[in-house]
Amino acid sequence: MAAPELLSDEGYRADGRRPAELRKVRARMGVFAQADGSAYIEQGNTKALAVVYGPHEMRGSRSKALPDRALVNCQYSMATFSTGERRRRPHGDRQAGELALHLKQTFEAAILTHLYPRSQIDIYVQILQADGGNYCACVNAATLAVMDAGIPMRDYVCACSAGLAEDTPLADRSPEEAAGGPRLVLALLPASGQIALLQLSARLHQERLEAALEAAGQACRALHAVLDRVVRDRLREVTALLGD
Amino acid sequence: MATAFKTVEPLEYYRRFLKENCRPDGRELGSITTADGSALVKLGNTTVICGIKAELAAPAVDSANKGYIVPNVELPSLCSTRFRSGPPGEEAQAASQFIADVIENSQMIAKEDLCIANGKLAWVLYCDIICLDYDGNILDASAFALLAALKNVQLPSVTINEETGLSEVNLKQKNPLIIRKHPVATSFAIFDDTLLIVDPTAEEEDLATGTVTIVTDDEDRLCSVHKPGGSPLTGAKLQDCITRAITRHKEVKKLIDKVIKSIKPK
Amino acid sequence: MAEEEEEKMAAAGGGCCLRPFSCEQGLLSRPDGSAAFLQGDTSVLAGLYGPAEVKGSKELPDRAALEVLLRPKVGLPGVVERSREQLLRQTCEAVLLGALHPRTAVTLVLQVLSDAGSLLSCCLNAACMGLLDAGLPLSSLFCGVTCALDPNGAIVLDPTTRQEQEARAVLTFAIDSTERKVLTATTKGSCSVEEMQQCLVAAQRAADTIFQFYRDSVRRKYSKS
Amino acid sequence: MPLDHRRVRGPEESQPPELWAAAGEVPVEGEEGEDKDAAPRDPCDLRPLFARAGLLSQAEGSAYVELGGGTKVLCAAWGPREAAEPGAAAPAGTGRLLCEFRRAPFAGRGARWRPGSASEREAEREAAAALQEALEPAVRLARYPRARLAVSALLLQDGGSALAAAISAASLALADAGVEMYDLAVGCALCRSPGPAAAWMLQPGEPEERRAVARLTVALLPALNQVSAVLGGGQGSSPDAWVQALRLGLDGCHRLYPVLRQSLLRAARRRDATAAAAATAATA
Amino acid sequence: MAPPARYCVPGERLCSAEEATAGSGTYTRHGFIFSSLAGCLEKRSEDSGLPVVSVVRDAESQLLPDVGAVVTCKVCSINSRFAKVHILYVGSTPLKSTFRGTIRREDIRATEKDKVEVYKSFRPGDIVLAKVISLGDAQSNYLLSTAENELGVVVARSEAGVQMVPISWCEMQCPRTHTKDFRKVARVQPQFLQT
Amino acid sequence: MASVVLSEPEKLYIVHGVQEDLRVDGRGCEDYRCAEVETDVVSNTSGSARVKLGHTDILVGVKAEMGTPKLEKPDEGYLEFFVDCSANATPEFEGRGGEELGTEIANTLYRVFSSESSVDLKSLCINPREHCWVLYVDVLLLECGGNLFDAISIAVKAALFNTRIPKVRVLEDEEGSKEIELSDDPYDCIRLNVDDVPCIVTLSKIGYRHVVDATLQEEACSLASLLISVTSKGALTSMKKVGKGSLDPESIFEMMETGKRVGKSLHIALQKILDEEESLGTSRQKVGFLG
Repeated sequence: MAAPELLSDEGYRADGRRPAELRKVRARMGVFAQADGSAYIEQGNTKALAVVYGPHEMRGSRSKALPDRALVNCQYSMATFSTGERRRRPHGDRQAGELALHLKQTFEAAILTHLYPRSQIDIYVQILQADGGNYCACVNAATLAVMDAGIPMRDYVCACSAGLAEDTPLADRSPEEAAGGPRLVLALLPASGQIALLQLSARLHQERLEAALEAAGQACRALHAVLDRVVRDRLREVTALLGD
Repeated sequence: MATAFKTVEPLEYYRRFLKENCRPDGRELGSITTADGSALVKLGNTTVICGIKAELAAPAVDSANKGYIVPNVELPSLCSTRFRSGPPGEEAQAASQFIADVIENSQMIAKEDLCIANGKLAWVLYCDIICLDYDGNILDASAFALLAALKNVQLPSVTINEETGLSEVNLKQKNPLIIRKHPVATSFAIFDDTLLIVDPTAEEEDLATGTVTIVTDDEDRLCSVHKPGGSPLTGAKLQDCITRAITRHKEVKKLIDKVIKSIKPK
Repeated sequence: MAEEEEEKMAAAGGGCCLRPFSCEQGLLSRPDGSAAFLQGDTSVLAGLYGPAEVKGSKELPDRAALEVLLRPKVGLPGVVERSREQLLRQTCEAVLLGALHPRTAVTLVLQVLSDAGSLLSCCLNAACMGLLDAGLPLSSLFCGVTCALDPNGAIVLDPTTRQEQEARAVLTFAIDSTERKVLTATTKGSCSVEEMQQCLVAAQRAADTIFQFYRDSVRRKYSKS
Repeated sequence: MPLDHRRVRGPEESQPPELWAAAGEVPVEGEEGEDKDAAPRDPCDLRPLFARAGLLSQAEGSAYVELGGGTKVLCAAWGPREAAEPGAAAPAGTGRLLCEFRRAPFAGRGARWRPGSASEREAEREAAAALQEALEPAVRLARYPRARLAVSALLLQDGGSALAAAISAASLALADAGVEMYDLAVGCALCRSPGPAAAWMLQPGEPEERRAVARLTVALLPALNQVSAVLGGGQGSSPDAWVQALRLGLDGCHRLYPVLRQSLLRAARRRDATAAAAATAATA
Repeated sequence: MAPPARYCVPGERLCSAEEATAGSGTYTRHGFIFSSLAGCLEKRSEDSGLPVVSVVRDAESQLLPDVGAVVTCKVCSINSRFAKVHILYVGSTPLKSTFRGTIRREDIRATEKDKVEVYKSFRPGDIVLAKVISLGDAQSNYLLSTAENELGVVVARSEAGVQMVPISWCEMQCPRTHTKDFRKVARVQPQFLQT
Repeated sequence: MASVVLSEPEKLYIVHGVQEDLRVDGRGCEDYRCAEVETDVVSNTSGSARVKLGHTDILVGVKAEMGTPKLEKPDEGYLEFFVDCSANATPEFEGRGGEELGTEIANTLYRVFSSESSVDLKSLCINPREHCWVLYVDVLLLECGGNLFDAISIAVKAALFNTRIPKVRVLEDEEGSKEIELSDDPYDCIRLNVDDVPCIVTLSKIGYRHVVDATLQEEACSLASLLISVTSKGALTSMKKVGKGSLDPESIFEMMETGKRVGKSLHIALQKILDEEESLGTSRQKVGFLG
C-alpha cells in the first residue's frame, strides 16, 4: 500500500537514508549537577532528556518497598511545546502512563535491582522535541543517565524501532514513515542479545517478523556502538579531571 | 466539671439533660446585591445563606417550554470541622438532592413560568445554598432559605426582537417570580426509637438514632416524607410527625409573610 | 451454589399486586456475599465485602463502618446516586449489628442491571439479600416496597417506569420484618396525608409477601447444601 | 472539562442577562456615570468597615468583615489540631497554618462563578496562598509543634478589595479562636485609575477595581510595623510611585486597625460575659 | 472587687520588660512585653521580684499536650506491642479535638517491664491517665507513659457494660457479675476524686 | 518546592557573609551569577530559549496558535502561561507534585504581564472578534538551583524575542465569509517588540541586608523575599512578597530601589546577548544540551 513511496527505486528512503541507516545520534552524559545521573540525546530531530535519582530511601508510602530488590519508578513526560500541536498536559495521560510502564519493565530487566533491596530508583524522561521514536530515544537517554548515576547494569539497553516497506525492513522509522504499516519497537541488551522489550503494533505476517526483528536488532547494536563511545568519552573526560 | 462529662460520656450527658431542655431560636434575613435573590436563615445556631443567580440558556430539547432550577447545597469546611474542604461530600450532595426533590415535588415554581421563548430561551435559576454555621437541621434551614430567597428574586424583563430574532434584556424593568406553593420542611430527630425532637441541633443529630423530614405545602399536602433509614417508626408515630409538621408550617409561613412585608416597603 | 426461584404473586387485595420477583444468592465468588434481585424487569446486583480491615480515617472505634456504593447502569454515579447511597446505608445500619465487629469495614456495592421502575425498592431488597448471604448479624430484615398513586387516586404497588411517570406521587418504603415499622420513607410528587397512610398500609401488607419469599429462598438455599 | 458529578448540574451553557442588555443601559455604564457625576473620591478616603468577631457557634474563632463597597467576607478559624499526616509536618518544632479561600458562586457581578471548575479552583487556590503568606508572619507557629491551625474564608459578596478584607477577617478569626499571635494582620487594597495623572486610591469598590490599570494589596502587622503581604501589579511606573502607593496603603492599614481591635475586644468581653452568666446560672 | 478588667488583642504593648516578667499569652520583643492573645490582662505580683504579666482567656484556651503533662485519654485499640489512645484532656482542660497517642509496652509499668502484657493492662474503651514523654518524630505520634503509681486505668467497663471497681494495683472487678479483669490500675490522687 | 536543609552554623556563616557583602560564591549582594542564554533550541516552536543560571535550568517554548479574542478585548490577542515543574528538577515534583509551584509561577507571570504595555497585544489580532494569535508560553523547569522566578522571566523574555509568528492575510469574498491565508514565505513573519517586557528581580532578605539571585542555600536563610518586575526603562510593573516572614516598610523601599537598579542592568546585559546571537544569524553553532 504505502510501500512504493517509502523506498525509492534506487533503494533510498524519503529522507535519503538507506533502509538500515539510523538517523544522526548525538548524546551527552551528565547534563545536570543536582541529579544523581542525567543524559541528553538527539536522534534526528527527536530530543530527549533523562534524569536518574537514586538508589534512595522509599519516598511516599513505605509499603511499596520490595524486600528483595529496588523499585524502579519511571515517569514519562512530553514538554507541552514538544509536538507540532501544543499539548495540554506534559504527563498524566494514558499514553504517558503506558510508556512509563514500558520503561519500568525495560529497566527492571537491565538494572541489577537486587543490589539495592527496599530502595527506590527514579528514572524521569522528558521529550523536548518529538519527531518519531520517542520511546526509543527515552530508553537510550535513560541508559546513559543510569550509567551516569553509577548504578550497576547487566548491559546497555538500546532501543530502536523498525518498520517494513514491502519486504525491506526499515530501521529507526521517521514520523513520515509511521503512517501505515507495521511497527516494531525493540529494546535490546546488545552484549547478550537478550530482549528487554518487544512491542509490535499493526499486523505483520509471521514470516516477516524475523527480518524486521533482525533489522531492529542490527540498529540497536549500531546504537550501542554510538552510546558506548559517548560513555567512554565521558569517562575519559571525568577521569582526566580527577587525575589532576 | 460539666464540660468534662460532656466529652467523655456524651450520650449519658444528653439523656440527662433532655428532659429539662428548651432551645433558643432566632431568625433574620440578609441580602446579597450581586445575586438576583438572596436570604440568610438562622435556625438556632445553624445559619444558611441562599443566593440565586438567574442566567439565560436554551431549554432542554425534551422540555422545550421549561426553564431550569439548579439547587446546590454546599457545606464548606468553614461551617463545621466535620466537613473537609474540597468538592461537596455525601451529606452536601444528599441535601442538594433533597432540595431538588422538594422543588420538583411541591411545584413551588412552575418551570413553564421560566420559559421566555419556547425552545429558544429560558431562565436558569442557580440556587446556591451555603451553610455558614452548621448546628444541625440543615434540611429545614436550606429549604427555608431557598423559599425566602426565591421570594425576593427580581428578574429583568426579556423580549425577543421579532426582526433580528435576538433577545433583548431590559435591566431596569424587573418582575418578581410567581411562587405557587410554599413548602416548609420540618425535621425530627428520633431518640431511643420513641422520643422525637423537632429541629435538632448537630449534637442531637449525632446522638439520635435516626431522622425524619416532612415537607408540607399550603394545603397541608405532603411534598416529601424523607426518612433515610435509622430507627424504625410506626405509622402512628409518622402521623404524629406529620401533624406537628403541619402546625409548624403555619408558624413558619406567618414568619415569612411578616419578613417579606417588612422588606417590601423599601 | 446458585439458587434461583420465581414466584408469581396473586392479587394482594385492592386490585394491586407486585410484579413477579426472584432472587439469586451467592452468584459471585469474590465478594463475601452477593445477591441479584429481580422485580419485573428491574434488576439489581448486590455484592458485599466484609467485615474486613478498615482504612485509616474511616475506622469507627465502636462499630463496623458501612459503606454503600450505588453504580448506575451507565455513566458515573452522580448526586442522585449519592443521596440514595446515604439512604441505603442508613437503612442497612439500622438493622446491622455493627457493634459486633468494631473497627472493621463492610462495603456493599449495588450495581443496577436494568431499571424498569421501582428501582429504589429493588436496591433495598437486593441489599438485604446481600447482607443475608454474607451471613452478617442483623437485628431484623427489611424489604423495599414502592407504591404509586395513579391520577385517580388508586394505589399501584411496585409500579413500572411508565406507571411511575403517570402517577401523581410515588412513595417508597423500607419495612422491617419484626414489627412492620417504617425504616425508610421517601416520596416523589405530592399527596395528602390520608393517601400516604393508605400507601403505607398497602406497603406493609406487601412486605409480608416479600418476607415470606425471603424465608422460602433462604430455606431452599440451606436445605440444598 | 470533566463533568462535575458531585453537584446538581444545569444546562451546559448559560449566560448572564447583562450580556443581552441593550447597550447604554448596562449598569456598568450607569455606575460609571454616577461616579463621574459625584465629586472625585478623595484618594485617602477609607470606606466604612464593619467588623464583628466571634459570631459562629461551630468554629472556635470567627469574624465577619463588611466593606463599604459591599464586600462581605466570613472567616472561621480553628485552633491546634492534630496534623493529618505527621510525616508532612512543617519543620520540626513548629505548627502549620492551613488557609482556605472559597468564593460563593453568587458573590460576583455578572455570570455565576461555577464552583468546582478549573478556573474557579485556580482563583481560590491563589487567594488562599496569598492569605497564607499574609497571615503566617503574624501567628506564633512555634507555639504549636506538630499541630495544624486552620482558617477558612468565604467571600459572600465581592464589592472590591476582597483579598484585603479576607486578610483582616482571617486574622480576627484566628485571634478570636485564642491562637497565639504576634500581631493582627490588617489588609488594605489600592488601585490606580487609568489616566496619566491618576492617583492611587484606597479600598476601591468593584467597578473601580475593574477599571483600574494597577492594583495593590498590602497587609501590615501594625504593632510591629512589619509588612506581611505585598501583592500587586499593572501598568509600569517608577519605584517612587509604588513607594508612595505602598505608604498610602500602610497608612490605610494603620487607620483600619482600631476598628478591628475594637471588634475583637467586644468579642472578648461578650465571651467573658456569657461565660460568667453561664457560671452564675450553674451555681444557682 | 477588682478594677474593670483590661482586655487586649495580639500585638498590644503591655509594658516594658523591665517592669514585669512575661507570663503566658505574651511575648517579649525589643525590650517590651506584648500580648499574643485576645483576652484579659492579668498582673500578678510575686512576693519576690517583678510582677508576672499574662493574658488569659477563660478555661477554653488552645492547649497542646506537652512533654511532662498528665493527660487523660481513651484507649482505642491495642496489640501486643502498644496501645493506641486518643488524648482527650491535658491536665484538667478538655481538648477541642483529640490527638492520637501511643503507649508502648515498655512504658506501661515502671518495674518488670519485660513481663508486661498490653492486653492485661488496657482494653479498648478504657479511660487512662498518662504522662507525655515525647512529641514523637515524623513517623510516630505522641508517646505516653503510665509507669507511675498515679497513672493508669481510671475508668473501665466490664463485658456486662458496668463500670468496674479497682480491687488491686492490677485488677478490677465488675460489681454485677463479679468477674475480675486485669488492668494497669491508677491510684487516683484524693484531690482528683469527685463526689 | 525544592529546598535544602541547612544547619544553624551554616546559616549563620551565610548570614554573616552577606552582612559583609561577601557571599559564599564570592559575589557581592547585588551580583547575579553567570547566566547562559541560548535561543531557538527547540525547532518546532515559534520561539524558544534556554537559560541556565547557576544550577537553575529553564527551557521556554512559545507556540503561536490561532484562537478567538477574549470577549472584553475583541481587538487583541493574548498570552497563556503554563509552567511545568518537571520531575527532572526534583523527585518531589513527580506526578502532580509540581503543580502547585507551577500555578504559582504561572500566576506570577500573568501578573507581571498584566501591564498593557509589556507586549503589543494588538499586533496579535488577525481580525477583531474572530481570530487572533494566542501565544502559549510554556515554561519547563529542568533544574532548580534557586532564584527560579528571575531565571524564568529572563527565559520568557528571550523566548519572546526569538518568537516568529507567520504573517497571515484575511481574504474576504463577496458573501462576507472570511478566509485566512498563511504566508508562503517562512521568513515572512512578525517579530515581537520585547523592549517593554519586564524581568523579575527577586530580592531575598538575609539578616539585615538583601541579596539578588539567591542560591538554594541562601534561600534557606531568608524568611522573606520581595519579587518585583522591572522593565528595561526601570519602571516597576508588579511586586509581591513571598515567604513565611514579614518585612519592615523601610527595607521594602530600599529593595525596590535596588531592584530597579539591578533590573535595568540585567535588561542591558540580556539584550546584548540576544543581539549578539541575532547578528550571527543562521551561522550560529547551536549548542543546546550538548555543550
